[in-house]
Amino acid sequence: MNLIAIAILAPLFTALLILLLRRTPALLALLGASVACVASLMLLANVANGINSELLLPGLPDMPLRLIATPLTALLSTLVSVIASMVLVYAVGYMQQDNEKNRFFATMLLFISAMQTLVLAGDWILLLSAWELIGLSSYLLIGFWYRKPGVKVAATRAFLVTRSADLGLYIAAFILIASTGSSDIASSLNTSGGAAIAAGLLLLVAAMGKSAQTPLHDWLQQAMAGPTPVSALLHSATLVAAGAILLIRTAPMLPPEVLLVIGIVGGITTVVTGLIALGESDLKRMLAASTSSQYGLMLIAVGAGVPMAALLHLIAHAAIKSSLFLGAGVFQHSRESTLLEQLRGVGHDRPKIFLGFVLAALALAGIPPLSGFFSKDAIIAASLNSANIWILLPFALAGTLLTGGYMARALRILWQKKGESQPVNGLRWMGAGLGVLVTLAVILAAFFPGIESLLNFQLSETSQITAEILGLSAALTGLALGWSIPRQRLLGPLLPWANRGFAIAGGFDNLMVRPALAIAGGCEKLERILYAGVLATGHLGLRLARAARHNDEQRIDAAIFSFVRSTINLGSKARKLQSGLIHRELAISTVASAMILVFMLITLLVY
Amino acid sequence: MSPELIIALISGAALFGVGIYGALSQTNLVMIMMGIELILAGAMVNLVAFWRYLHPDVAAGQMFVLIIMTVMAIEMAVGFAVAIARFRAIGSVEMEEATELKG
Amino acid sequence: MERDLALLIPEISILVTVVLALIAEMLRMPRTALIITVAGLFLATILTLSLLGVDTTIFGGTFRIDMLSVWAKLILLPASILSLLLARAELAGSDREGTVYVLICLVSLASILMAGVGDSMLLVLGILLSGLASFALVAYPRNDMATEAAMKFFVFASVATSVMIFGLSYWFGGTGSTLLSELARLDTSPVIAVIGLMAVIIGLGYKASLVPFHFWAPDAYEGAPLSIAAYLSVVPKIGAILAFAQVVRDIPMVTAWPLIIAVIAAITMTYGYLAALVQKNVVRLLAYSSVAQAGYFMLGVVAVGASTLALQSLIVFSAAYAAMNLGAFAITMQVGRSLDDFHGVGRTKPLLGVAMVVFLLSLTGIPPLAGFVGKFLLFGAAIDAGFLWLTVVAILNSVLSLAVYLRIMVPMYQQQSKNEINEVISAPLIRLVWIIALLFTVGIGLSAQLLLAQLS
Amino acid sequence: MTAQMFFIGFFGLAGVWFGIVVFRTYSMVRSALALLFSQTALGAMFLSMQAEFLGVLQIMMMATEMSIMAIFMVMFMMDPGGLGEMDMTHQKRLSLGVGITAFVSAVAVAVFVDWGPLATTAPDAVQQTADLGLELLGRSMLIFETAGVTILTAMIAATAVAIQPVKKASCHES
Amino acid sequence: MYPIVSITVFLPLLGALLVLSMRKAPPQAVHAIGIITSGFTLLGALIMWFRGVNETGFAQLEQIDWMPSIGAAYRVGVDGISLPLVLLTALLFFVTFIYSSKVRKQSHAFVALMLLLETASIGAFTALDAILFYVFFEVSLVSMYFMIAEWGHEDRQRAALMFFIYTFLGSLPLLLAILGLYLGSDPHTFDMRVWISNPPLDGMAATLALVAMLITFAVKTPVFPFHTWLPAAHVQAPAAGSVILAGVMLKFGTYGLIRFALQMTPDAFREAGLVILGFGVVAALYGAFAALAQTDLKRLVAYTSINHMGYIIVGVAIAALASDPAIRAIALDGSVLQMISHGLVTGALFLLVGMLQDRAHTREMDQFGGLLKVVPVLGWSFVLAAFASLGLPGLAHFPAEFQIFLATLQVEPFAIIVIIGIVITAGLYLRAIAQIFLGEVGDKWTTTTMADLSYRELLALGPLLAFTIVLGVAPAWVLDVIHKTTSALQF
Repeated sequence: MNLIAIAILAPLFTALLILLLRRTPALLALLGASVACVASLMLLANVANGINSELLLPGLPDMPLRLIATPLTALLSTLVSVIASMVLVYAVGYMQQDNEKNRFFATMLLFISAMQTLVLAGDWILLLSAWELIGLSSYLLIGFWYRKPGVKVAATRAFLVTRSADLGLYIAAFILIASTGSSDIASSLNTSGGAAIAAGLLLLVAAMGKSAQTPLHDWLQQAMAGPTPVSALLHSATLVAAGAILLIRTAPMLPPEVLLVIGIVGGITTVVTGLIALGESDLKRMLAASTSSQYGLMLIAVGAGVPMAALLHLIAHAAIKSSLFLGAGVFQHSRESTLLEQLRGVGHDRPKIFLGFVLAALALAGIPPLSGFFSKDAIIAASLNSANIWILLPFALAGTLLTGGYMARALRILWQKKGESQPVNGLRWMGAGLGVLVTLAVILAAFFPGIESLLNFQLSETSQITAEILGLSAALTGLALGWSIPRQRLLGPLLPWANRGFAIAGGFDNLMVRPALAIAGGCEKLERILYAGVLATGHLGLRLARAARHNDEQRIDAAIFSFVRSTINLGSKARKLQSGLIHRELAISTVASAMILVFMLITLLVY
Repeated sequence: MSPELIIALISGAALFGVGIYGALSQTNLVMIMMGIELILAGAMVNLVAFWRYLHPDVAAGQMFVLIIMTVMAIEMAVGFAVAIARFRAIGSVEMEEATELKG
Repeated sequence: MERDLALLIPEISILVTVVLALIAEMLRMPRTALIITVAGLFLATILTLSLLGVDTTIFGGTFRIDMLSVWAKLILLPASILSLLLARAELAGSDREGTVYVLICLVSLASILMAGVGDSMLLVLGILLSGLASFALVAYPRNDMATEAAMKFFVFASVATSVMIFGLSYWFGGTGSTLLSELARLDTSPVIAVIGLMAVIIGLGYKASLVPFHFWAPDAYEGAPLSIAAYLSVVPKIGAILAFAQVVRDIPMVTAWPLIIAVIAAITMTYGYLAALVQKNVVRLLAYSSVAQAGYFMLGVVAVGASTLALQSLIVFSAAYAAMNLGAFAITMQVGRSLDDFHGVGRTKPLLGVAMVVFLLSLTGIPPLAGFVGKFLLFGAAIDAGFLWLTVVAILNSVLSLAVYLRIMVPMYQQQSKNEINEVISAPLIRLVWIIALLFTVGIGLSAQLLLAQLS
Repeated sequence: MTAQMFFIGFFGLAGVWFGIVVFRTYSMVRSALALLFSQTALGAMFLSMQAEFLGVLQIMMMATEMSIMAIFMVMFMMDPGGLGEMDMTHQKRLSLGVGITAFVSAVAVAVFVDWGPLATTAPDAVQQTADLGLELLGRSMLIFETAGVTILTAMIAATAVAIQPVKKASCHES
Repeated sequence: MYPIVSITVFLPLLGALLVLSMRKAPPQAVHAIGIITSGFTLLGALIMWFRGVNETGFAQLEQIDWMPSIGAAYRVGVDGISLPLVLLTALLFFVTFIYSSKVRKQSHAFVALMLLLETASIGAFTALDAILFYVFFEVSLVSMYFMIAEWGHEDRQRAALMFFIYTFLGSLPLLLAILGLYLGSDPHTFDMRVWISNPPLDGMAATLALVAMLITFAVKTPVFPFHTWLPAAHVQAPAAGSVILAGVMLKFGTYGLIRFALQMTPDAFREAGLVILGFGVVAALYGAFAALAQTDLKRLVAYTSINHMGYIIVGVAIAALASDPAIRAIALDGSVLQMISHGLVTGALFLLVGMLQDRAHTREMDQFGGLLKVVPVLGWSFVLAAFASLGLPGLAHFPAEFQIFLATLQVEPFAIIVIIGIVITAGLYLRAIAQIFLGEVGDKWTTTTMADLSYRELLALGPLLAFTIVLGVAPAWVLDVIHKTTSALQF
């Protein structure tokens, strides 16, 4: 039995099992997730020993579906499954009170298996499918509490934005398939020229959608409407990661122009969303914004031509961000809110959790020896070495700075002042999940060399030191600023704008929804006109029908009447001819036959 | 090209014209029938002339005339019958009064 | 001579039937008269079967025994039988009922004579004969409307006939013969040919109720008993149309007769349906529809000589038309003359409703019913003969016709039934008739081959 | 200008003239008589065209026919004498136009069509009748028979129409 | 080798006659007959499926002389294009019968009519003789007219009339085209195989015939601007009628487009390819946007049908324009598969709308709210169907549309804009879901108790949804059949 299949199917089947049995969902979910986890770990082991495996499935004619286990994919799949299982462990506690656990865990598992498919996909069709499926499952998860106000909007928004961006992936896939004649990703990586540029840009669009890059970033914050574990999963290893993963996987084929664009997009995002995070007054929304910002950093790395740096940061960030969210989740339970105002001093009530939170926060900010430091540092180094250093480096540093800023601010608010919290049940499960993830967040850096060797890739040592210095100083300044100075002063005039999420041109609404609706309205109008025009007759009939609804016969006559409105007059004219006065009719006949005769004689002459 | 044929045909044509006029202009069934008689008479004249001056050896011409005479008689008879029925029904055979059926 | 008479067996047997029926009528035995006529016509039909495949002329070309005339017998005689039954159902018990049967037989005789006409004199007599009997049939109730109808019919008919005779006289002048087969000579003097053709168009046009010679038809149908209207709309009409085919066959092409007939056909179809569109009275509606159908027939006439399909199509459509038109009229007899009578009939009498729908759809030309096959062949023939435009006109008219027939169809399936079906007239015979008609309408549609195999 | 031509012309003219008279009098009886004369004139015309048999037949038949008609008038028509001088015509102008057009076109045909060579001599009366008889009983037998049937039909039809309906009435309409 | 095709075609007819013959039978019995008959028909279709198709031309031919003297015969058979459609038709009718087994109003007539309709539909897909095809085509028209006129909703009479007149008008040009092809073929024949193997017409004649056929099929499909009958008909039609109308009868249009227009006048079609493509694109986008503007759920679904059928038109046009047979095959595969998936998905959607209407007696979306809580099964089924309809991978529409778009991009890159449609549909379906099923339960529904799906409804719905998933996850089993034919087509 193929490990790839297990990694994907285990969660899926357990999901179905849950739906069928409708009991002990948590247990089953953990089981499925752990099986998947084991499977992907074994995959990793295999590829580490240089055994790449591939799985071919019948797909479209001449375009089989393929799943591949290469170092990269295996690594990512491991990441996904590990994080996911931890989040699930946490969720067991978190969802204890909820009475729709079945649905929750089933969807979570669906989500996981979709993500596994995405990372393991070896051809465009499968990738695309998985890509859309995680969209679906995130839609279902964000909309989990579908009866709460605002939830449906958030879910719809999340799906729509990503779907619209997905068009990029669709078309890119078409272009690549068309240019290489095969749907295999590996073989399409050596496309070049115009096709590569077009495809690259389109891929970027898709990635922007999923990874919530400016200007498509605002859905992510709204996505906080879902349960916390969902957010944790979304932001760390799955939905949002997909964008970055896509770019990392296709990096080899991306021409420099595209790389530059990617870098700039990433840069802008990291700054903009960083500012948003700084201005946020809601913990989870802040974390969400920070996610966008971090992925912005990864895009910078990709843009700098060092996708591996991005990968490292992705891994690190996965662990860090999930632990942050999980912590936030606990706080939320203990204060029944995620508003920073409400959460003041919650750290005192939950010291252990808070410790974990702090560690994760520092890791994110990039404080040695935590994992974040090394990954960030790799990114900065990459931007230093890149050709477009003067574009990328400032962005990278600004991003780091901001990260420090908002994390520090959050920590301060969470620690200051005492307040009273209520007991949280299921804390043990939550603590377990959180603990593991925090540990990961802390020690993950130790694995980086292993990963590098696995992917036989060497981060350039050049300007290592400069990078470290720059990064560290940026982070520290950020922390200092964030801790000491309140956001009003920091942001100044930017604040209200930041709170509005820098909705560029009103963001998604103005860019897509309104135009679409406008066109739709137009079509509807046209529809009316068509009814009036193409079936003016029909409508007349309808009106006449209404006039005479009491009498079916008249009504039908009216419909008919309308159908032949124009001809009917002729009809009555013809009727008038039928005067009933035989002599007149005779006369008509005679005259007509005279005309016929003349006509015939004429044709005769013509003949 | 001797004129006899032409003369005969012309008189036939004249009868035809008169007959048509009568059939169209008369309001009374019987008068219309007279017009019809005249049309038929015109046909007979034509036929006789054709027979005499073009195909004297074709007896079919005379035959046709014979047939037409029959037709005349028959038309008369049936015409009168209809007239009687009509007369019984409404007491007149005026065309102008036959306007119940129309449209 | 013996051979000729032998080939005339069907006609002769009809004649005998007439005489016998007449005697029965004089003895005041209408039922016997009915039985005799039905039996006689049936016998005649059977006898006709022996003529299948014969293609000859008798009495020196006076009368043609060919595919057209033989099939005319095979179609018209059964149609007449059905009409007899209808007449029985409607007129049973009225005085001198037997005469009706006799006259019907005579009209049928005249019609089949027309369908095989080979001589202008015979043409004249055929038209006259069918006309005479028809007047009597129309006038039969002898009430106000009936006599008016008869009178108009008479005037129109006799004027048309006389004018035709006058025109035909020129053909004699031109060819020195009354035989149609001699017309070929006229290609040197087309004017005469044209005049004669005009005469024929008038004479047969009135019989087939082509526009502009159709005026009598609606009035006559409305004034006459329904069964008679049904009969007149089928048998003499088909006879006249087939006579048309027989005549134009021999007319030299110099006269470009197909064109003029095509024009008339187009006008007829359109006018007929337009006028039908505004009728409130089902009988008049059907009358106009039969006018329009005559236009469709003309598609086949136009193609005579030009397309192999022409005769086939004419015959198939004749059969189809006979079946569906009789059926429609029969149901009208049972339901009533006004559109309102049809309200909700489809609900109260499902089978009857289905039958009516089938007839109307068949008249519209919707497959797989008889009307479709017929029209389809007609269209094919017309296109084959190079009259695409005519076919297009015809098809557009089918749309119009749909509107016309829907005016009957739709109310049939509406909620409230305005008034119950009038059971005054004895239903069983009528039902029998429309069931037979239904069988034929569907049967011809599905197994047209049985016909076509004979025809090709 | 042969005598024959003269007679033809004369009788033709007479026939046409009386034909016109038919529609110019207000009295039906007079019209009937006028028609009678016209038909007789035609008979004479036939005779002058050496169609003896037809001529005689024409005269005889028409005489009887017209007298029947006259009697019929007297029986049924209101004001057969036309004393009321009431006009019994309509759409006169149109009818006139049509009639004249018909006449003119027919004349045009008569004149402009090339009828080919004329036969000078006709077979004598006996010959004619013989031919006619042969024609009747030979080729045209069917036609002849049909004519007979037609007459029979006419009788049936006429009686059927003209007879007084028995007042147990037909069930149709009512 | 018994004639399974003919049996499958005429089995329903027999059932109809049986129903009509037993007028006294109670409704339950009648419906039982309907279900059983259609069940056996489905079985027949399955047997046909397993007998499969040939590499080239048509398989499972059955022929009886009908009108040999004019070259018309009873010819039936299937190829990779028609076989899946037959299966779809049989399946849809089966579930429709199950669903509408509650109909009590004149159940005899209803069942008989449905069975007649089934014969007509299967017949139209299997007919290999032009006249036969036309016959079935028209019969389906008539029976659908009565279906709507008798069992429809408020304004049914008019809608039925609209439908009938419109499509009847539309079908007449086809008659002309058939006549043209017939007279063009030598010797004269109505055998569609002959017409396909060597197209009888060329030049102007072919173009005229093509135009005629295009009119017919454009009305039937329907393509903007000939589509206006569709919403009216759908809104008024009973649920069963809508399912058949959308699931089966719309396919006549696209099937005819391939079978007649594309295969019988290929050159003319290729010349007109761009125009047709344009129509397709417009139809697809227009349908999507028009649907977005609807508030009536049923209208919404109806308009999305226009959108999906538009994709099919695009696919066929692309197939005609493509020079590379491989791409042509892809496009046609996509188009045919799209027909199938549209049948399944839209069928399911209309059933769901019907069920919803049975419960709520309204179709206005803003009247609902939070129903997911009230009727979870119905709700989740709708969500599934909706996501299938918006082309989510793993569900029926994805592989089809994927192939169509893929081919489109390679042949006429500009036409790829139709892909916007999938976003629009996504938007409108999500909005529909949000309005109807998410959010707080509308107080109107908290008071009135709304029952969740009954077994009958589940039985009707289950197969469709199951196939929707199967087709999405593993399209191969259908595509192989289709591909066998499409890859062999050369014109």
